[in-house]
Amino acid sequence: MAELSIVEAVNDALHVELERDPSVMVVGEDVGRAGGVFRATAGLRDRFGPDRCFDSPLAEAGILGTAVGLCMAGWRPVCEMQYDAFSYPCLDQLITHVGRYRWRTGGKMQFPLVVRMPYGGGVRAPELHDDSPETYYVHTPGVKVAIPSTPADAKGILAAAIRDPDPVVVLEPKLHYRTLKGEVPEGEYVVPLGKARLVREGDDVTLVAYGSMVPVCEAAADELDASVEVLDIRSLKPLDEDALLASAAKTGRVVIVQEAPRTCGFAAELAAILAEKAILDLHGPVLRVTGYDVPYPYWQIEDAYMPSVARVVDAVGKLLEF
Amino acid sequence: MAELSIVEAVNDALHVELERDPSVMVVGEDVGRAGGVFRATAGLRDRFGPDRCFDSPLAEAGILGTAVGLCMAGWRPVCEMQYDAFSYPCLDQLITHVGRYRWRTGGKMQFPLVVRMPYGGGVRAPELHDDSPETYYVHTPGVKVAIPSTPADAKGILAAAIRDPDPVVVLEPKLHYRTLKGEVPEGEYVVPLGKARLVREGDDVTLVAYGSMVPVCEAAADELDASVEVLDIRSLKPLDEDALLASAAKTGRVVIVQEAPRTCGFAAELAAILAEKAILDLHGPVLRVTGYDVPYPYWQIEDAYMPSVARVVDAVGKLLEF
Amino acid sequence: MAQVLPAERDLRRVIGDADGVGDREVEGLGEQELLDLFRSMVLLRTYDERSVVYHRQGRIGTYAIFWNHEAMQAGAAHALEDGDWIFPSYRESAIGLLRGMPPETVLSWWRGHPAGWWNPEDYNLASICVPIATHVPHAAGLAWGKKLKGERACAIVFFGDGATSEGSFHEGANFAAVTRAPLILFCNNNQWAISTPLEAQTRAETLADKAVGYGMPGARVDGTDVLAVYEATREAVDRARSGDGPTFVEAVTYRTAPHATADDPRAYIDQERVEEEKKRECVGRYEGYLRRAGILHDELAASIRSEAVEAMRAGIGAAEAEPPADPGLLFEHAYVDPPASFGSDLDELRRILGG
Amino acid sequence: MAQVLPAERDLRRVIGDADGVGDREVEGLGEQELLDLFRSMVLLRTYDERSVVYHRQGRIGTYAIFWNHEAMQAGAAHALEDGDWIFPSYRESAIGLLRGMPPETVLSWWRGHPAGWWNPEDYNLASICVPIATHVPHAAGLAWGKKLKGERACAIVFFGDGATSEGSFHEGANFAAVTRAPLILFCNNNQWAISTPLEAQTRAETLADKAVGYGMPGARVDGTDVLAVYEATREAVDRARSGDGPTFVEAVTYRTAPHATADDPRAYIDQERVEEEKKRECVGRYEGYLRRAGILHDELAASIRSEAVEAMRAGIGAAEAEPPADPGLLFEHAYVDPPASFGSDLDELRRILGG
Ligand SMILES: Cc1ncc(C[n+]2csc(CCOP(=O)(O)OP(=O)(O)O)c2C)c(N)n1
Ligand SMILES: Cc1ncc(C[n+]2csc(CCOP(=O)(O)OP(=O)(O)O)c2C)c(N)n1
Ligand SMILES: [Mg+2]
Ligand SMILES: [Mg+2]
Repeated sequence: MAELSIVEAVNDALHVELERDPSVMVVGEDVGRAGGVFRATAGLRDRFGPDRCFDSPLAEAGILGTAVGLCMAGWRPVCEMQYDAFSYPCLDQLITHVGRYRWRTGGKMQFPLVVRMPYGGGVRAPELHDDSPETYYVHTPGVKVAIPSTPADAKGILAAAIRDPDPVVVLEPKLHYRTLKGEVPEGEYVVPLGKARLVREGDDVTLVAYGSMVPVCEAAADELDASVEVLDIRSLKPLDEDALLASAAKTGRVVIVQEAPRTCGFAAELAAILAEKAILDLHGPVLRVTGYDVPYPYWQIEDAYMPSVARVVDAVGKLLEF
Repeated sequence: MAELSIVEAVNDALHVELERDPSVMVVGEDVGRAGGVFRATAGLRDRFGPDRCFDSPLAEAGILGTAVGLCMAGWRPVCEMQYDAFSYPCLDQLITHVGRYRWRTGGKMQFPLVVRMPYGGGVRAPELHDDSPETYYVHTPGVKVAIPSTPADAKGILAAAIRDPDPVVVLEPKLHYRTLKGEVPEGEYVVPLGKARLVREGDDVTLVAYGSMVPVCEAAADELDASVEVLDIRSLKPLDEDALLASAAKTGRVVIVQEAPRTCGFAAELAAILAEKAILDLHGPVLRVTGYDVPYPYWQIEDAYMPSVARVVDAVGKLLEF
Repeated sequence: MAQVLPAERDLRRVIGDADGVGDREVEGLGEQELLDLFRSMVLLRTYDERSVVYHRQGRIGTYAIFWNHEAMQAGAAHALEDGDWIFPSYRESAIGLLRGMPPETVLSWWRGHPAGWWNPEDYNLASICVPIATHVPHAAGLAWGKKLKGERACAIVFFGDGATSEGSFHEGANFAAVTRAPLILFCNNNQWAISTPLEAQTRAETLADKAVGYGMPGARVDGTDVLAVYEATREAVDRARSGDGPTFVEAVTYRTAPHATADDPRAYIDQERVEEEKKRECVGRYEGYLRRAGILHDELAASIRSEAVEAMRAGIGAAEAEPPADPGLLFEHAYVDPPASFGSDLDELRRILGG
Repeated sequence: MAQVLPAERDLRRVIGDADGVGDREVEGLGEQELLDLFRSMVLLRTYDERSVVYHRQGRIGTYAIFWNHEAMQAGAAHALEDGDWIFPSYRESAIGLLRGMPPETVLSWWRGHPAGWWNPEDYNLASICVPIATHVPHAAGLAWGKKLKGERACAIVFFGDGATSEGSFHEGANFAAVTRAPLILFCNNNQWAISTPLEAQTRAETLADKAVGYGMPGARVDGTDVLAVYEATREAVDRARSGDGPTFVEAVTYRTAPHATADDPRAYIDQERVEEEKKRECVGRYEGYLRRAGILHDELAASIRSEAVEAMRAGIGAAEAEPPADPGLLFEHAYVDPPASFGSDLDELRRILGG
């Protein structure tokens, strides 16, 4: 096993999957000649040629719309959106077509495309390089959504997404793209969608998160005196409801951490599931620690926006005292 | 007071507001010559001229993007999206600009625009004429969202939206556009955003809904033996949290009804708020009756998709037995 | 300042007219092909006229009328091989009939019944695109993807004059140009987008002018002249197949019917103009051409018409004989591999519907 | 097939060159104006060069370099009146300096500090647009809105070659054309979109060709020739102001610097070409022109340069002297009339930050 960063793990997955299946191709802005602005696609153009690692025109709706047609021609396009907020122009194609086209053919055609993008804040970037857009994706019927938090999952989940017969959106935590390193299995490696990852076991309280908020929860768990369970959702749709409910049943106290703005974020969905299915297990309220319902701010104050270890610790404290 | 349908009430509000404020203008596809495909804008072009009721090119992102510039020139544009699903091309402008531009000017400029559209299913229409897209809007920072359910609210809320200094998205229940009639005050009439409407009082259980699901809840309440409270949220953002919590405290049992797909729908947000702030008041789980996480279906089976009176009654039954 | 050569502004025509222009012949179209083309037009015309009746009778839902658009659809479709892909908008809902799709499929679509949804691969025909212009990138992607695989197929995408205002049209056209995709961008310029006239949609002198900005050829053709449409499309197909990339074809017609059954155009369209245009409607024009050429006579025309009427009668019968759709279908087609929640949702729904 | 007249393909030039083309004069530009233009270019050049240094020193964040784009920005800005609106992309981040904005504002923007956010009405300058092309419809809307109010103002929107591929560009351009908005669509064609060369972005022979599809005039100009840019923009402004609607201006330059400080172009740009282009960089070319015309001499040039350096020194000082931003700002500017939850969110945040 090699020690890789998240972005290296993504790059590794792409190499392995393009090698394995000649119908996999990468499409996006600057993915070819430059190897991606984060170098997630570095080396692909040299190895697989400019057709299978295609520098597209600057048009996100065009990228995703073209990908729908590529699927119809038998390709499995992996589309890169350069940044989270620059994926918004593709929402129309995603909602009106990507999520519906299979249904529209009476289930006869498959649309095995992947949309992957770096997401999230904390990187000291100008505005619109910092969004956590998962709600827009996870609310959309017909697509699946996954957000890995470790290098190994970044590789395995992307591979699963590429092999999946349905459209999958993968958000990659750019804050940890290069800084978070870990062991990553070499060669083919798949982490199935729909399974949460129990990061650490505990009895008093469960911290639920995904992507860049998992390390925050781990740090909070380190700081806390209590016995803290940390659950990495990692696959938002399909969701591992069993893992969520099992942990809630065990600890009876749940704090959900999400970087996106609060209203209708994925933490709301998780809390709603708990309110419906775990109400008798709960020893206290389900708390959410989230980004605020405001535009992602100027980077000089972005740390105050991002859910911090202190905010998570505070929420757990409240819950334990409840 | 006149007895008007919802679409007539919308039309009335537009007439009154364009008359009152010369900076209000209407922009959209077919709003002028045809008076709108639902005739919501009928008569405006004749009365106020083609500049203040403008037949735009067929380009939703262009409509909303242009509206941002119109605001900067001192106008208050009221943009019509012809149908719910045809608003998706404008999401990019909404998320990247409409919700952020005021923030971006350090709060110096205002963007008092309105986006209004018919929404929802049940109208026996081809696909993409039936969506309930409120999550995409309500999750977006910097905008407000309202969904009236009665003719009077359709008028008063639209008037409030037009007068509001912030951008407001108003979804109008097209299923009841013409069929639901009610008394509507004449002349200037404003229903402030941020206030829920208590439709009927009850003690055993609360049904929470907005828009086209309010009549479903009322019918369910009629059918049920229990004492049912019905709360019409009507303003999703800002939300009247107090009204929600007060009703939950009173009945201890809450069923939330939403037409949109379940995952990350607004019902999830309401349930999450209850799970956080009303946990000690609840006598049972918070139940959601929602559309399914599937593409809105062929209309021959749309009635099976839409939350029905039977499904609401069933949920209440479960809750009362809990 | 960039300008389009005026010589290119004229609409290509093959069929002569009362104004003294003579009939021309189109290379490669023998008597059999000419009659096939007529058969296609009559089938489409019959489909359209019957559908308006069926709608009035409450047997189908809202319907987008394509009367006087048949020449564009038939002319373009005949210029393709069976392996070529067609991307229709709602205006070309019945174009599948020209690929052997039974009328009941299309009628079922307008009836909101799942029997109206087909496998695109069965006819090399994409699903009907309801949102304007969003299928243009699909067609570009398919055409490019086929080319990348070394296949012979090209694609055609149909859209309206209004569609050219959408960003999706622009992005799709540019993608096709950049990838030199074998694509025909076929613009049905019927001069109206619901109630919005062409002059409120664009300031371009012609819609074909838009081709310039993508570096692709643009052609203008009389959209009520099926042979001109055929010829221009075939040239574009040849170009696509020989690796020269996409072509924009602007076919000009006039929408003489309401936008759809729900629309009342009296508020915005000049009815005199409509009556004028109806006189040169495309099926009649072509019928005149064939009769002048001695290819068509009363008896043959009548039998082609009654064949089409018979097909429609059978089609609506078959559509109405479809068993009611099962609510279980709600959960069946969204995913190959659906989330677990679908199972319990369906169980609950069945319990409630059963009760 | 529509085509652009070849005569329109040449780049307009005013400044002569080593290749034997002579200098021209531009009507209406006296010595004072010519020197003002130089001052603007030097200010922008100095801003840019100092910013790259500040970035390396960690005093500002990621920065989008505009070296060799100064002629486009200064030339176009000088063709406007103060009441006209400018819609910049990140590439024109410092264009406000030409409207009296202090350098510390722009530096603060790149420092991610709220002091970098201004009131557009103070300078008739929209906020910096980070997402590509989405500000084109804003500019169209503003220009149209001003016209509707009977005001004199026109607007200019700056975007890159890559931006022409986006649907937003297309929709904005078409809206402007249809409304005959007084707008100049100013395309900075620096031939690269990060690593994507122009020929992978479009098959159009020139970007100005895109104007044809919108029925607006398109002009091509040497983007390193500030006087040509000025002249072409002024013509477009005159046209806008006299009610003739928008103009597309394609100004051609070459991006000799990385896309931004985070970018390493060695992988994709031919460095020899870059060195070649640097030799004709725009500030030097204009300086040569002024010196040949006897308007500029060493002493004046030096004083203009040191003025600019001084402004930057003061600017970075002021930016760094800004007090740290208060987290309370998170909640302050999103709404005129914020939801009640903001209050409790802020209280909680302050409690936690304070602890
Ligand atoms: C994205 C989108 N916006 C709006 C609509 C509503 N709509 C349906 S047809 C139509 C007009 C289309 O005009 P045109 O492109 O000229 O095609 P035609 O109907 O004339 O064939 C509109 C606005 C839609 N279907 N999709
Ligand atoms: C919608 C959107 N997609 C992607 C990006 C990322 N991005 C930033 S600059 C750039 C290239 C822009 O090229 P061009 O339009 O030629 O302008 P230039 O940078 O050369 O001035 C890209 C792709 C973005 N900012 N916005
Ligand atoms: Mg049309
Ligand atoms: Mg560029």
